[in-house]
Amino acid sequence: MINILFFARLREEAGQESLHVEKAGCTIKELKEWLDKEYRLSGLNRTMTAVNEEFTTDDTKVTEGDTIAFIPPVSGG
Amino acid sequence: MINILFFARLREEAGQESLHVEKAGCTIKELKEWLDKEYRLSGLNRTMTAVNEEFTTDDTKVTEGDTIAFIPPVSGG
Amino acid sequence: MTMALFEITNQPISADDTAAKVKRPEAGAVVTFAGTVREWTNGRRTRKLQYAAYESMAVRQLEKIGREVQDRWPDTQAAVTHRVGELHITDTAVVIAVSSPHRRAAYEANEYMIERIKELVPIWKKEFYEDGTAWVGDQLGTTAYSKGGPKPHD
Amino acid sequence: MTMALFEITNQPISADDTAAKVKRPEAGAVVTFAGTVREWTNGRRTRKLQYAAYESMAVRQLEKIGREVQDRWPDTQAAVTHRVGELHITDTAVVIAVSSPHRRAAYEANEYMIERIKELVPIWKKEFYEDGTAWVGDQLGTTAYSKGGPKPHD
Repeated sequence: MINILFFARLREEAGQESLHVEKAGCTIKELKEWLDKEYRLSGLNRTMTAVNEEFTTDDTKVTEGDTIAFIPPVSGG
Repeated sequence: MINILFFARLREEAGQESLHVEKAGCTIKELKEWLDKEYRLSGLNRTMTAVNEEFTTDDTKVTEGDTIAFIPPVSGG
Repeated sequence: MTMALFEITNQPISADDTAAKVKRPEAGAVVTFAGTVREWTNGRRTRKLQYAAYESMAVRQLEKIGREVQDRWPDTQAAVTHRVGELHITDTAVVIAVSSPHRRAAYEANEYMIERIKELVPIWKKEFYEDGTAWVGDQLGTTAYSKGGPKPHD
Repeated sequence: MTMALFEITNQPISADDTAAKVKRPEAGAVVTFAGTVREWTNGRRTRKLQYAAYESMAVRQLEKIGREVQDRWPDTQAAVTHRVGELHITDTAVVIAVSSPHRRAAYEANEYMIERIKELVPIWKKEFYEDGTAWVGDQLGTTAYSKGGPKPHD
């Protein structure tokens, strides 16, 4: 199981804060494609991704127990 | 009569905050020379001078009723 | 407010409180930046804002920016408090405080931090206009990241 | 504290109080500078400080610097509070607050103001060291003015 977190616009689109899914072994890219198909989440190509609170790239493979967060363009400050 | 104000080190050297003297018509330069002689104030050549709260130069003539302040190098902030 | 140098809070924040965390006998200068809620942006009126954060990661990123600052300006000490939740016009959303023996470094490090925060820290602002809402920075066609936003593993 | 934008006081001063005077709906940024009493300067330990001012002229000069800032950065609003009297280590001697719609101008104007204050405003600092006292800037041989200090009628 992996834990997926949504924020900002993505959270509103997904209608939920998080998902627990059996997707260990996927790359971030595959995960994005799957979310696009299953949840019709738009603009995932424009989000950064963090694995366990560190930014990472699309070719990273996710591991059992990881927390994956999709980070839309930030606007703090 | 003119009003002369001393600050910081000059105030300590003069032993007073202000002087009222009959010196209208003098230039600032003459005033400094006179103070140097009469009050043994050191370093007047290193002070700025303000007349009525505006910085001015040594060749300015003081007028009856003016307030002359000797401004040692400032160190606020 | 806690004594943590980097924190996210849903309470009102103060420049003095954040500055107090970095004051020290060696410092002669404390520069603070307060980001406040502006009423007008590009001719559009904001009624209020909602700030949301990925809180644990945001604190981690702020700490990382703090380490960058210590590397670049070794004598400085920095603290950041970012508020989340509903904010109104003139409310303070973020305070950055940097102390330093001499002022130049405090100004420089402070400005560096706000730039980095706007790039790297997972906090989002939702604008409530008179005629709609928008998550700032996330409009199609104005993708911040395509213009060289944060790089992974930065 | 009064509501005057430029003031000299013998009471403790606060970044928040001075910043409050310049907050406004058009401003998205408030940069404050706090000058604090440092314990060590050039290897010499300060026990305490005494600040003295030619108060009426100091306020006038601060107002003049405020007008310079409005000329150079028209969208900014500035306020300065300078404390006089006896101050101890880490006490705040001066707070400069500048608000602006966008942050760059607030940083620039703020730094400009502290430079100008150090040149032009008749305020003096007396250091009380462990082994003596000195009016800062007025030591023979280290004349600030010979190195291009304030010019008359500036």
